[in-house]
Amino acid sequence: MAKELLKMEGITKIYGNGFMANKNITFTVNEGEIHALIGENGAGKTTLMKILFGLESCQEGKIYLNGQETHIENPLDAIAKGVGMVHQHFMLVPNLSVAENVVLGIEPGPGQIFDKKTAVRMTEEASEKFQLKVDPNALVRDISVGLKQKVELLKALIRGAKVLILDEPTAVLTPQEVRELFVQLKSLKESGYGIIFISHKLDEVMELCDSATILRHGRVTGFVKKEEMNEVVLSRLIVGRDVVSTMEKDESSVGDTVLKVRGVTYVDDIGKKLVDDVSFGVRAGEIVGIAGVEGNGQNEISEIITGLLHMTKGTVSINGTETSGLSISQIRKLGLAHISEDRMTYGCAQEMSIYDNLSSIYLDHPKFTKGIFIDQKALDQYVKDCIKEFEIACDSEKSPIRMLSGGNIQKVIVAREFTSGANIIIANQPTRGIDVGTASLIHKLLQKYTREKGFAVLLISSDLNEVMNLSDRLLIMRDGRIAAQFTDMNKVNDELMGEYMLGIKKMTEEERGDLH
Amino acid sequence: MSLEYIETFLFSAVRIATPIMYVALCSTIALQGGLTNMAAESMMLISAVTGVIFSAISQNLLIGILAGMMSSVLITLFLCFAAFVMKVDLYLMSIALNTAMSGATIYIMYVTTGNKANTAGYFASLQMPNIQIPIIKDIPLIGNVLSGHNGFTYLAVIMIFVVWFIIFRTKLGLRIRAVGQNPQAAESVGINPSKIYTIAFVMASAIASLGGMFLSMGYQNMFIRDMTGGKGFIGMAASTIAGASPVGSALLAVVFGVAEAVTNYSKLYITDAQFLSAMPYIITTVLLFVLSYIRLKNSESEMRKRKAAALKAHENL
Amino acid sequence: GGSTEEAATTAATAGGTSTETSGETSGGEDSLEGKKLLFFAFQNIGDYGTNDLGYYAAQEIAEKYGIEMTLVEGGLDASTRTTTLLDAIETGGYDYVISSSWYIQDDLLANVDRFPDMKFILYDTAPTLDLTDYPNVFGVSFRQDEGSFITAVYQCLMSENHKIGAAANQDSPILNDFVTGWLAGVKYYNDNMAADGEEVAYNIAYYSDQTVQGAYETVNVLYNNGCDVVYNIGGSYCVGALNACSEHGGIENGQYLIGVDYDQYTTFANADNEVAGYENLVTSMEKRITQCCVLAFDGIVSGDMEMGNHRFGVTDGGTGLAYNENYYAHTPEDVQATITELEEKITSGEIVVPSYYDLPDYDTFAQFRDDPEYRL
Amino acid sequence: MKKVQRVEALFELLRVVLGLLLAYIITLVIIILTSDVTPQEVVTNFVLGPFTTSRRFGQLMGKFIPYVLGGCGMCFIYGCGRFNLVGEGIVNFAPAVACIVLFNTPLFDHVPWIVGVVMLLVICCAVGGGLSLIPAVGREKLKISEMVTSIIMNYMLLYLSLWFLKIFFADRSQAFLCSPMYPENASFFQILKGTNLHAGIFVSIIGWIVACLMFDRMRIGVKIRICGSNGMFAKYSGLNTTKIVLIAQLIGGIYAGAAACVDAFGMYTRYQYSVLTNIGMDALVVAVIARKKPIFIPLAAFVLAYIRTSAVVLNLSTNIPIEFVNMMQAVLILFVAAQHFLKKSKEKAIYKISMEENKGKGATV
Ligand SMILES: Nc1ncnc2c1ncn2[C@@H]1O[C@H](COP(=O)(O)OP(=O)(O)OP(=O)(O)O)[C@@H](O)[C@H]1O
Ligand SMILES: Nc1ncnc2c1ncn2[C@@H]1O[C@H](COP(=O)(O)OP(=O)(O)OP(=O)(O)O)[C@@H](O)[C@H]1O
Ligand SMILES: [Mg+2]
Ligand SMILES: [Mg+2]
Repeated sequence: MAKELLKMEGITKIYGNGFMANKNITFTVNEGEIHALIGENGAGKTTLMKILFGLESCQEGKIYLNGQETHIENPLDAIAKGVGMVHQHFMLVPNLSVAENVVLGIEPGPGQIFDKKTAVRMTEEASEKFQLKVDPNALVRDISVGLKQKVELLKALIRGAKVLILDEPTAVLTPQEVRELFVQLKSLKESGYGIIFISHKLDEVMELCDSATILRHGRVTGFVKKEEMNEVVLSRLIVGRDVVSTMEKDESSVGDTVLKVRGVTYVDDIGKKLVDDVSFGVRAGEIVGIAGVEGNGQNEISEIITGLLHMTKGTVSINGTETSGLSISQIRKLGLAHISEDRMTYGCAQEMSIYDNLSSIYLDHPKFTKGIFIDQKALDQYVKDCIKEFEIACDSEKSPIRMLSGGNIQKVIVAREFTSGANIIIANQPTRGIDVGTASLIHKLLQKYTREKGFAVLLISSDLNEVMNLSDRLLIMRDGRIAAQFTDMNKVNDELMGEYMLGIKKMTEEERGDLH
Repeated sequence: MSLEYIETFLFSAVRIATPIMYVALCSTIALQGGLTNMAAESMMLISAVTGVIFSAISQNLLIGILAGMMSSVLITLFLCFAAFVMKVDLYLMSIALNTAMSGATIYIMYVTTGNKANTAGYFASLQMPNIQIPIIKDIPLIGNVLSGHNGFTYLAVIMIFVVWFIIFRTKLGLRIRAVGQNPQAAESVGINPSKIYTIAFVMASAIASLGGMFLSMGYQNMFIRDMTGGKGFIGMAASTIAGASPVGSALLAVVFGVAEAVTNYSKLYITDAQFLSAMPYIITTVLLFVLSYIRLKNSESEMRKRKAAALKAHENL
Repeated sequence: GGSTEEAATTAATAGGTSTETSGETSGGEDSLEGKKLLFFAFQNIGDYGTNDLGYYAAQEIAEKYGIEMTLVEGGLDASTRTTTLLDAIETGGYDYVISSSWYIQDDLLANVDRFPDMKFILYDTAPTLDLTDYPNVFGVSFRQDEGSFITAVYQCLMSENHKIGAAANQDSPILNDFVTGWLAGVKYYNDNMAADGEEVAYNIAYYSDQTVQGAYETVNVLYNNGCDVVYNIGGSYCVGALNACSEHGGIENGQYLIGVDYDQYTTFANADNEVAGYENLVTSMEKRITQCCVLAFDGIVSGDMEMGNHRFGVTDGGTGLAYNENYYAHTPEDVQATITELEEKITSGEIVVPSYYDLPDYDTFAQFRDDPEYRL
Repeated sequence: MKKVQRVEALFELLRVVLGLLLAYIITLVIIILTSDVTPQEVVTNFVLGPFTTSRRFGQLMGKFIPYVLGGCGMCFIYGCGRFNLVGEGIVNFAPAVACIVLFNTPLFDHVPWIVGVVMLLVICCAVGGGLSLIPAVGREKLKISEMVTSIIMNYMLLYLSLWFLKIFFADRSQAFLCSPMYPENASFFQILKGTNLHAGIFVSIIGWIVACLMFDRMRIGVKIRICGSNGMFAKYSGLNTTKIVLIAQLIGGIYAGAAACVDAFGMYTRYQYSVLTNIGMDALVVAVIARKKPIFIPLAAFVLAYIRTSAVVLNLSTNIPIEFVNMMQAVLILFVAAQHFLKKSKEKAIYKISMEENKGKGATV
């Protein structure tokens, strides 16, 4: 029996707003083991790891390292006790060099003097030892994502971590980079490291991990050993239902192409091409899904269409009008609504009331304004209707929206966007991190508005079930391009999509067919 | 215009630049840590009055300076406690502190001397002496401009190097820069951003205190109510314009010194005193706008170039 | 607030003794027992300037007549200044009030009729102020132009470089009255006293801010520009001017400074703590606020002086140079004689010094100031 | 959830009240310890002082009047997350411009009071709005810290207004630098004779009502609040954030101009500012105490005016410098604006509630 490196026992965490993110969680990691922590978005994985790494404190529970109970006060403490973490979002300082980033916090040199040369040497040595090739003198802002990931790993390893936490490390990597990472992780495992691997990708988990703990709604729903792992078991534990539940679909009566994206290219501030000559269209009365590993240009596409981001090249037209040079509100007036993927940043203003959040896009709308004043009566009625129709559970429309649960916040957003008078909806991750009930409500609404009112919906999601079940047509994005199109959803399955998403396969233009 | 005239003009520019230079350096450290130090005024005020009182009581210049520095550090710790522990908005707290210190210094003066205007008749403060620099003092023009200044002026020049060294050559400096650019990243490797902010602010306050004591113990030998008169803000503007570079900030401080010297010398020809008083501030505002405009345009064109190059590289693939 | 009580208690014991200046009023003194005097400093005392001078007067009066004196300071917040004064008057039950006229004059005059039994001494009023409608107000204004006229001639006589300077605290009416007299003095010297080719050039500079530093920078510029005798018209900020003078070598190096308002040399020489560089003050143009206020009080008490706005000048000793030991030590005898002569000419009316308040408008003054050839 | 909301509101209130109390107590203790004034004197003068005579109360109101307007303005500026402090300079500068018009043009000749006063207000507000746009535009277009610009501008405006005073409208017959007396149709008359309670209070009341309406009922107010609460969300909702933030600062400037107008033409008989008044900075403090909500501004303004008047009364009777109140202000801000003050207790209370709620849920599932 391998030595137990880490044990977390009975962890309960309640956030300042009263939300219970972890409830009585227990799990262990052994020496020489890669242990998966899986669960839906919002299940509480990151929260649990933040507790382990000393970034958050928990109300109840104990942590054992090497069999001994310890208290981890802060990250420094965690590092000293041999815990290293590679965060979901990179924790690097862009204007410092790789070497400086690697040694940050454990800088070499006599006294207070920082010895840059030694830092570079240390980085070189470590990169040799762990086979993570990096250029110590390059500035971090100039290197690729894969390299950044390596720098993150180096950072943890050079500090002598024995327990390594990797929070969704593959989300942003290319397949080659993922392969490379796996080789490195396996070799670390051989050397006796204990690794916690968080991922949404079951194939990765099954390939790499020796055991898995599954979380749902902040609670442990299962523990699986490598031998018992298979997709059905895991996904059932993750979502608490069978994955294969295709929704009833009506035959769609498809109209004209109302949203046209033509040759859109986007290069970001540091010169990286994130969207590469993408063209497609969405017709009235259809739902077009876009699937893909996060970070392959889907977000940029949605932000370009909605006007949050300015494309480098190409055109977008909405109901026949080109959007270049138009402001966001002008684009909205053309008939576009937008459910953003980042609910708390773009979707709402946390400190403001449900009322204000619902009215944010109507402040120039003739129906709700009287000169310089707001038409209180009209708006009151509208808010009441929304709360009723979209079943928003709240005490009062005047209470701040942050008091609501994620699902209800999303309902507010959906209500606002669906009733805005638009006929084109960009729904970016509309059900991420919200409960099943609300998710299925939103799904039903999407379908209802498409079928009955002839809306055109562009659905972007990393939830494969969602895109498969809802889409009339499915696009897959890979490296900023459209890698595949499926027009017959009955012929699509997880594996097939996975192959295109991961770049194992690619369709030719003929195979893709008409993108409209 | 005689040579002597130019010499005395430049000499006074250097003198006027001294406190601004201290503040600019103090703001530079804070800016490198990603924060704007609005509280330089209070740091200067409190050290100016404490330095005078302690040097007069102890009749020891060093004790006076150390006490002044300590007082400045103490109020900075209070500021840091409020901003980083109690989470009051840093700017709000800094503004409140400035008002508070303007009042507190008057109150201290009142409690110790009974006077609310200045300490002149009550405390015989020691003064930092003027220093002749051996070789330099004999060089024609340069000697008369650069030699014979107050000790605090030379200390300010040394401070430029010290600040540069701290920021770019020490572990602490690396951490300050890291926290300044990405506090989460620093936090993830066990660096406590609040602690780094506090250390940066404490260092900044020590430097600002020298500027304050230059006013009360170098330039004058007494404390006068509100004697900083907005110098803290001009220094802050200097370091903002210079993009938090220590040398750049110090040079800009000299530019402001020259601007004020021009103002002073214009008095002989222009009698519009009030308009002249407004001049340094007008110049600062204009500089702020013009230089920021140039910087913005530069960085925009740089970004456009980088983008174009990247596009080309892709097309060549 | 210890200073007030101190003054009050020491005054009680000293009451009967100080008879030498007010022998003729000896009868009235006893009746002042138990009376109350308010001194209102429009800003703060301790400024080595107008606030202090008034305060000294109040202290002297309190001591001389054995009356209780209370000090109230207006501070720098203009919005509370006049209400503080009126508040004090309404609640304190005073019999006499001494205050500078600056900033509070309008509000005070609007209210004095409500206190017919109270006597007010307002010092440093504008000479143009008409107090006929205010029977209980005594105005003390000065001929600072006359004093400055003498100062200018003195500077011209003392200057080796034939270049003199004046630094004025502010471009405001009273200070410009100083400047007017001073300019007239320089021009008088150039027209009537200077040998051909020996005319004296002059510089005038206003402080950029009313602080010690402002004085220092301004006076510094004057010395740098070659002025060797400088008149610093800003009593509170003399320390800054002294600093500049010392840095240019002081009297030993032929660089003289002239103070203002009171005999600054003697005051600094007698201070507990040495004020650096005071020995460079060759003399001061005294504007004897303290003495005139005491005089006014004496006059009011004895009934010798009528209420109304009084203007004190060279003739009655209200303004003029301070003839102290430093003056005698550094002033050549012939210069001393010339100055005495000049004083007599002013007293006799042979020389009429122009006042700023006589000028038709500011532009005339500006022209007089900026154009060395312009004569009034 | 309703319970959580109630707890939050309760703690919000507690923070302000406790903060005020603590600041008050700390200052009183400092005064008593460091000066030879007896606690009794302090209490009668400092605590009760402002209410002992009508003059003192009038003095309080004299401060209150501009505070209300300045505070309302700061709600808009600070409410959208900007630190534009040019209000301080506006207080000196805007009335100076108004005086130029008043004394150098025939516009005010023979016009009735109401017209004159409205003209003054219009001029001051226009000048205030225009000035506050300078740092605002610098920030939104050139990314210059609006705080740095505005503070530097304050000094500039102080001297420029003195310059204007000198060259355009100084009364040359006076002893010091000031304008001629304001004519009757260009000043706010005293409501309570012999006190500072002047007709400017009507302007304050109207200004306050307008601010409340604007903040809650007008489109622009909601837009400003959205921008202040979450700029990204505002952008996403199609709001022109740059324009809105500029407008917010414009409104702030206009209010500062109004505050300047009532102060200069209500408190004084002539234009006579020679230093910065601190009204601009105090307005920020008022807005902080009012939690950036115009509805609470009169309350907050009253509190600050009361504290400041108390200091004057104390100075009058004990000679303790007025400026010590500035120290008190810092302590006050520390507690009132501290996000962490009482946070622990609040979290504990919320934790308890949510544990109970979870228990309840567990039973029904
Ligand atoms: N600071 C916070 N305050 C309140 N709630 C929070 C906070 N941080 C996270 N949460 C909530 O806690 C829950 C768990 O979040 P966590 O980040 O642990 O999820 P996760 O499992 O890592 O999800 P993902 O797969 O999307 O990364 C979410 O509902 C989230 O909204
Ligand atoms: N980043 C965050 N910061 C602060 N609070 C957050 C954050 N993310 C989520 N929350 C809060 O956490 C709570 C729960 O969010 P979560 O999305 O997990 O809801 P939930 O428990 O799944 O509810 P529902 O059943 O409606 O989906 C809500 O109060 C939400 O406002
Ligand atoms: Mg996560
Ligand atoms: Mg959820």
